[in-house]
Amino acid sequence: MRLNKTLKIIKENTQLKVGCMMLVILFLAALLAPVIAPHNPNILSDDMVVAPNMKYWLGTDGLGRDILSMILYGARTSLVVGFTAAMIAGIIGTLLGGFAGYFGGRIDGVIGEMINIFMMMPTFFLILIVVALFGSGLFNVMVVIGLTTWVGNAKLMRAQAMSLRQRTFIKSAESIGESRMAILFKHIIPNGIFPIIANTTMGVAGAILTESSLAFLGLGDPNVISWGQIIQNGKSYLVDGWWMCVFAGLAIIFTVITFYLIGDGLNRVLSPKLRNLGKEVRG
Amino acid sequence: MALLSIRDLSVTYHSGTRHVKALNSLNLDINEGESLGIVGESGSGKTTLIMAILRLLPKGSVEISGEAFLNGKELISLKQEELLKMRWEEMALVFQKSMNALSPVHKIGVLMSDIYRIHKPEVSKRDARRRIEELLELVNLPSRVYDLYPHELSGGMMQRVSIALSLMFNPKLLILDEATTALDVVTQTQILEEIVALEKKLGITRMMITHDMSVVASTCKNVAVLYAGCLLETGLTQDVLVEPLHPYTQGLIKSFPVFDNDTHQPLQSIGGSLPDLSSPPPGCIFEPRCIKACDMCRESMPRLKEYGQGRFAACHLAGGEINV
Amino acid sequence: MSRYLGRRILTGILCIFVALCINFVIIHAAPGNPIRLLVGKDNPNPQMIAELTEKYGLDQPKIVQFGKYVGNLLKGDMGVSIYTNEPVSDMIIDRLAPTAMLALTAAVLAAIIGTALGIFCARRVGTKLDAIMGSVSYLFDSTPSFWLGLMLILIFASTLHVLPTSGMIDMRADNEGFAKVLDIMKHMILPVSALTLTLIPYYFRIARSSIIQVMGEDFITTLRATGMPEKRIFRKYIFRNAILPTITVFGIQMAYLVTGSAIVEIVFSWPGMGSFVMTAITRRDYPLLMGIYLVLSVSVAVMMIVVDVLYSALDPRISHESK
Amino acid sequence: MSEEKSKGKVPVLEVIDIKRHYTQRKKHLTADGRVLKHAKIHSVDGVSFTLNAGEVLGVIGESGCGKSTLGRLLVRLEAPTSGSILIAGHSAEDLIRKDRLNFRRTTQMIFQNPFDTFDPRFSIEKIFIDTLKLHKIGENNSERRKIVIEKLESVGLIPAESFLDRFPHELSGGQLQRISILRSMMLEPSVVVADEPVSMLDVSIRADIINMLYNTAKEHNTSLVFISHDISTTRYISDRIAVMYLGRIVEMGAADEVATNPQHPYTKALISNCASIDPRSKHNPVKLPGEPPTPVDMPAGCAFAPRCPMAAPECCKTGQELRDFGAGRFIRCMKV
Amino acid sequence: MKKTRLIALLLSLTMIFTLVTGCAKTEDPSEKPSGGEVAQTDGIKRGGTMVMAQSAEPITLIPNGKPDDNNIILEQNVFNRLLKTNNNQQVILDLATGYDVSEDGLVYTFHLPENVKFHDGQPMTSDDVKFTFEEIIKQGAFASTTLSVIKEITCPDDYTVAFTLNKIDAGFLGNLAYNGTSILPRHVYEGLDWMGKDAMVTPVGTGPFKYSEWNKGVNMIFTRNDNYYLGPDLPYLDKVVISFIPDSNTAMQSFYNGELDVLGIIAPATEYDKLLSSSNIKADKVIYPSRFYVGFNMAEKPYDDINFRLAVAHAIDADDMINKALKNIGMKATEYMSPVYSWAANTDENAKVPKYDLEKAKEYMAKTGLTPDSNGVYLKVTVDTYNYEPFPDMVQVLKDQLAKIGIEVSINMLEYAAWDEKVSVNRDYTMALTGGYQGPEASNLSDRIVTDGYLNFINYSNPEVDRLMQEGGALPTFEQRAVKYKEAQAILAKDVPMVLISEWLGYIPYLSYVKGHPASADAVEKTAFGEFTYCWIDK
Repeated sequence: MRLNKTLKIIKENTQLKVGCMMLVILFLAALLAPVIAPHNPNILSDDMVVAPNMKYWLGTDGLGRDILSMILYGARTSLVVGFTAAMIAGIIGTLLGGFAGYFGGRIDGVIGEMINIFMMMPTFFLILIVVALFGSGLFNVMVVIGLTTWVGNAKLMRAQAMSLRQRTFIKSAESIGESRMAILFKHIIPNGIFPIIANTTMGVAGAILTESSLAFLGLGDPNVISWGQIIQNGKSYLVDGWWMCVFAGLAIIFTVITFYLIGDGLNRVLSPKLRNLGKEVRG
Repeated sequence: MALLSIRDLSVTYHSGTRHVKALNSLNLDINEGESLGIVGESGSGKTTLIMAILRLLPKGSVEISGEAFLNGKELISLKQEELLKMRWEEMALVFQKSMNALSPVHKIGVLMSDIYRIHKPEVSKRDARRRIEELLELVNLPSRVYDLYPHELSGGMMQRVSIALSLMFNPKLLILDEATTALDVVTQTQILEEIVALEKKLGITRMMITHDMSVVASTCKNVAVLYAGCLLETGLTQDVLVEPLHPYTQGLIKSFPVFDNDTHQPLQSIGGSLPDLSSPPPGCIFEPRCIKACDMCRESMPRLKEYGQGRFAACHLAGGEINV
Repeated sequence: MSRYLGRRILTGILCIFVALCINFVIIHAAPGNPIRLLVGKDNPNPQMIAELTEKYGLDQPKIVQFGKYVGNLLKGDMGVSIYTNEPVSDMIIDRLAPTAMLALTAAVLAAIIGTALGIFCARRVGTKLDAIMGSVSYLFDSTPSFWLGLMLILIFASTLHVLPTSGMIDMRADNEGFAKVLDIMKHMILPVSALTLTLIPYYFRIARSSIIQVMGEDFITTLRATGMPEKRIFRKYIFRNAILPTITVFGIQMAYLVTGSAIVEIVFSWPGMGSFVMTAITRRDYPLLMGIYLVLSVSVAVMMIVVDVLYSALDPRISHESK
Repeated sequence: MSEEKSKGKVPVLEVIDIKRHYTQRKKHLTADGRVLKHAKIHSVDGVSFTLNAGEVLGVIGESGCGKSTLGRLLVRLEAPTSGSILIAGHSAEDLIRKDRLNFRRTTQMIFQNPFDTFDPRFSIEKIFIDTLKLHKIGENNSERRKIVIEKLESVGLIPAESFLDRFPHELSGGQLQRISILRSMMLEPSVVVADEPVSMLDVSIRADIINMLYNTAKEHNTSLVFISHDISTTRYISDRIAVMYLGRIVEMGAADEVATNPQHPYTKALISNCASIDPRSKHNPVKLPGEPPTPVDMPAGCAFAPRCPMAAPECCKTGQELRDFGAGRFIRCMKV
Repeated sequence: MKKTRLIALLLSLTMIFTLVTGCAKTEDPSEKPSGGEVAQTDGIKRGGTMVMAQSAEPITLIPNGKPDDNNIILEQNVFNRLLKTNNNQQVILDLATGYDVSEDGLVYTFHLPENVKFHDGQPMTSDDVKFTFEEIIKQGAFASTTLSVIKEITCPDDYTVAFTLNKIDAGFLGNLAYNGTSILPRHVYEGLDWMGKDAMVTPVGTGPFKYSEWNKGVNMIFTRNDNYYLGPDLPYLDKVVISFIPDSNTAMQSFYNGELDVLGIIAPATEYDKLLSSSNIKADKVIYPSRFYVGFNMAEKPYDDINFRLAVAHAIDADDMINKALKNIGMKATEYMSPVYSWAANTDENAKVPKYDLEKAKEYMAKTGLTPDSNGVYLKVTVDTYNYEPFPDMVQVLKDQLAKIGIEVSINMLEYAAWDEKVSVNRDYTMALTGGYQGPEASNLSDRIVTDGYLNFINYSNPEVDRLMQEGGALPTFEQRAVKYKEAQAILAKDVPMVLISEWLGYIPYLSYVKGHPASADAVEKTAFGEFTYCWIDK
């Protein structure tokens, strides 16, 4: 019943529909990479810098690795980085924002200032410096992106919690005897989470972009295959091996669009304002 | 002669596969200089009616049929330029949410004089200001309101601004859409009295939309009862509210606590709730909630029938007889 | 207003201080020793290393170093670079100017073009054109600016040979005056395009959605009901109300100007902050890094306050007046 | 006030001079998310009354008079700035500290907006079961379910099972308000505060809710505080009525007494403006000059003096006491 | 002996700026070429601007102050030294018109020309020379370590200067010809803090070009010194511009676009094919005494096991590495001594670097006592390397190659400073892929292999090697030294403390209309690296 409803919602929203279809493609590419990849992306063949042909559909890179296979495997890295970083940011943001918005008072003051401080940090440079200085392993990258990008979520959740705490059902829950903690986790967060879900989805895209930017600056994890690194390597072959940069870049765009579409679609579906638009007209 | 006559006005909202008939073949007349109160609960199509007459419904997803004559001109098919001219000069509106009725980033006076100069472009800014201050005075507002922003006024004051705005060109028809609902009893009574006084002074015909029957009772000559997009009963206020013919009107009156009565006469509700307008009942629209409903009510929608001078009701059972 | 402003500035300073502390910890906790780098690994004269370490005060406890740094900062001294001995403030100003030139141009262009397109589409909601523009905006929004930069180089510089690929001026030509300006503008085309194209969707969507939102407001219905022509409603009322979010976004964009354009600067070897930061990081030039981060934090703080003040000036609903 | 006490009967609810002052916060959020401070507001400014078991007290007043704040103070959704509330002779402060759940069970609130009273994500069944579980009513869920079905059917929500699976947004306002009352009553509270329980509902269904509220309160011998701006309805349901103006009670007494024989000039104005649906009834509403007040800048003397048609110069100078006129009638006016 | 001012942080770029000095190829400075000669031949065109790229900006404008890779062009063109190293790495005369060495080898007397003027018009005299070297030692400038053998400097007359040494130092002339020894005018540089606050003082030298302007982050411009002492025709160019382009790919694009005349930076390996095949580009090849190698942390197991090291050594296919990662711009390392110092290299078969032999590698691996898991993996190692070209590619190839003998490589790519701290300072690593300058003298090999060598992060310790290397450094002639060094190399071949992969080869690309480039055949003998005295634009 709920599944049907979800499917229906997805069907009715073009962005969601297209986004979900693209996401399925992405997931399939990532999951089935070992099956569908025509070559092992870690094997360095002797066919270096080969233009796209029948054997290497998207050509090879400077070390003779198959670009198509690398892109397929790279989807794994992108998805892992994107989801983990966005989840970290989402959880921190939700908790901090929820506490600040619902409890208010001094807690809000402290968290509010934390948000201010983090807003003043040049986030990308901060990520850049931490990754440059403390190592560019995937774990580092994910955690650092997550730890520096929660601010947006916290602000959203805080606003949500502040408006939710005015809502009758929260007061009702209080008057019925629920504890404040229980209300926060049972009512405030689940009801206020939608914009954060949408934002976190966008955050996945943001994290993927950040990771690729880092990789592009030579701060990628050399033990995994990532699209940013393909571009970073391929940039040396920009003119004579255009396929490396071009295809890996297209893969990034594809992925980022996917999450933007889903995020935007979710925003539309989940935003009460837009959702109620139809009702209001009837007045 | 009727200033406004509405003939078979229907409005249908389309959204996806749903088609909501918000107004169903409405017929109404308002005579010049009279006042009509339209009573209806939420979802009865009150606002749709105004929006349809003023041609303010969004294009595309809404289908309007029927006619509405204002002063002899048919509004629904009127050309855009003529419509623009007619708006506000011949018919003006006081909105429900007066707090949001004006641009929040413009000073009240500036906005009002801008509106004034749409229809009177030849008027200088100075003269426009004088006129606006006059209008503000008319509704008992100090002239300094001219230089204030909407958010700086209280609800009552904003409502007065809205009224002043609507009276700008002495419109023939003044429509009030729940104009006083959000106000306190005392303020509401005061503003209503002022409106009634002004309309006498300026010769304005008033159409008033509300869910509060006491407002209609105290200020309107005629009343029309709207339910789920259908007109169920209309007539002189003193007739309809004292001796309602339609079971719905009767139910409404019974659910209203009577103050003057000393005894605790138990209140009664109308059971059930509004039908889904995308799939209305086959018979009478009120049938599912009607305590008197009989088989016939389930089969056909009764038509509006006259019961004396200007008195109409749409019920098979009204007047103790079966009307086919 | 002034009381509010005072409070904002005070908390701003507090935030900057905390940000400074965090930066200090991160920068100083990182592996790598600037003096070793300065001296070079082939010249590990221990005496020289010790002398230089002492000279730059790096032998003192971190907390003392931080105290001294803050103390100097209060005197308006951001210190000197460990590498070049130049005052950090001068070095940053030298690099900030080209960055500002590039990023401001891009931001202004993007704001104008994006807003114009947003308005254009908002008035055609639901049409094919609107849908197409929407899709294109997604496309550019999803395009990494560095990749776009590479593609522009690939197309316009390496293949078509119509535009210069890098730098700010033509080194060979001895341009002066207007010719120099023209030359710089020519060099700006590609990097500005890369930045602008990726920024446009931002403004496009803000403008589009806020206009759609304002068009749905009650007061627009009022204005329509008064018989005001659509054009006038749009020009005088919708635009005026809907432009506010764009201004905020523009202000915030300004605050993140430097970070936003860093990577494009690197792609195009623009002599701005981007490569400067990278060099400062690889050199572990502590005072310089601290300085850069300080300037960035301060500019964000200042822009936030400016946006606030501007917003309250433009939107009468918001006033920070304490009666 | 101590009348009942002297009779040896402890009132269920005793409110002693409670005050609630706010520092007004503009609802504007700055770019960095802070809330800006404003002036001090005397939302509830010294309210005292008692309420016996099974009694219904109506509180009327215009918006902004502090009646809703009073309601929230009574069920302790907010803490009073000063003053105390005694529940069956025990300080609410102590009760809530000792056993919060038990206190919550004793005092319940019915809210204005039934559409928003329940978490939209929970089914009606979950809403009920969670409440029962929280208060340890019923052994297991099937038993609880049984209790709920029984209760639902008793108020005419039939068939009860069909309601259990539904979500709040699938029900009408009237149904939701009934469920809300039912849920509160299930906890067998000794005090129920109903804050404008029918103002969001359509006129045609209000009566049912009013009747249900009245009946269940009487049935459980629960004391009811009925807050409303609608004098007719309040009079209909209440045993006693308290009229509030700017955070204070200006008149209090038996419902019919206050309604038919108002003494305070404000009550008079309010009642004379009271709407009637009988077009034949002639009434001459008392006009009050000036704008409805806000409790920001409280005048030194009688708060109503600036608008009072019978105000004398001394009214503006000295504050007024709520004077006891016997038979439970209290009036705050020197002119009476 | 650590004369180079290299800052390894920009290792790849470093190589090109640093040239080998000392006694590698010759002990006798060749005859000073006369400036006029070339100028008179076939239609040299005067004037014009030459643009070259550089990846970073100088950190000092005093050539003798702090070590700085990025002021080489400044140093070579704005200043002169007494002697200089030509682009064939031979020591030739620069300012000095000639010199005499005393019988005991302790006194060096240099003769100076009389017509040399500093850019501010003041004449240069022996006093300035004396000042320069005394100040270098006094200030502890970077050449001070190598010049510490100087006991006394005297000026018999204005155009003669004599250095008295503490002890015989065969490398003295080479050191004088190396970076950091530019002759500075006393009247400008006296009393300045070279290493600190005055590092950015406007340069005043005697060189062919004058320092003109520096647009921070953009470029540095040098203009012709019309009063150059080699006279009126030299230099040919009017202007030399260094354009700062941090990104090598961008620089390449600019170069291909014709925005640069001389690339000026190390071209990315990926570009060599294109550079070499292009008709309007010239690219001269240079071998540097620098080599890529894999180092083991021999203080840890199993890296202390010779079998393990031999397994790795035999598993690394240098040809494959050079082909893939270095794009064929490499030269397989065969001896433990850099081929630049061929006189010291032991070419004996049993002193050579192990050859690629997968079967042997597997045999050795089996002998290590490690046991493979079900996937045939003996052990997992982390290889620390740098995050700039060509190391990322090399380490990928290394990973690929070692996988074949059951070593699973996890790559840890670090920024130079972090690598330095982790590997060189803390020696907290297992295996490292690195490169590094091993000049400018054969003896510099000891830095990496003797027990207390400061670059011996591999923790190699063999008393025999220590002794041989020390003895080799103290002997006067090459023949004597070579014996010791060769003996040491034979021991290294047994111990395999490092696996040498390739020599570092460089190409210096410039557009073919640039004539007289230091790397070109017609100027290589008489100009120093990055010196543009004889450059001209044929277009």
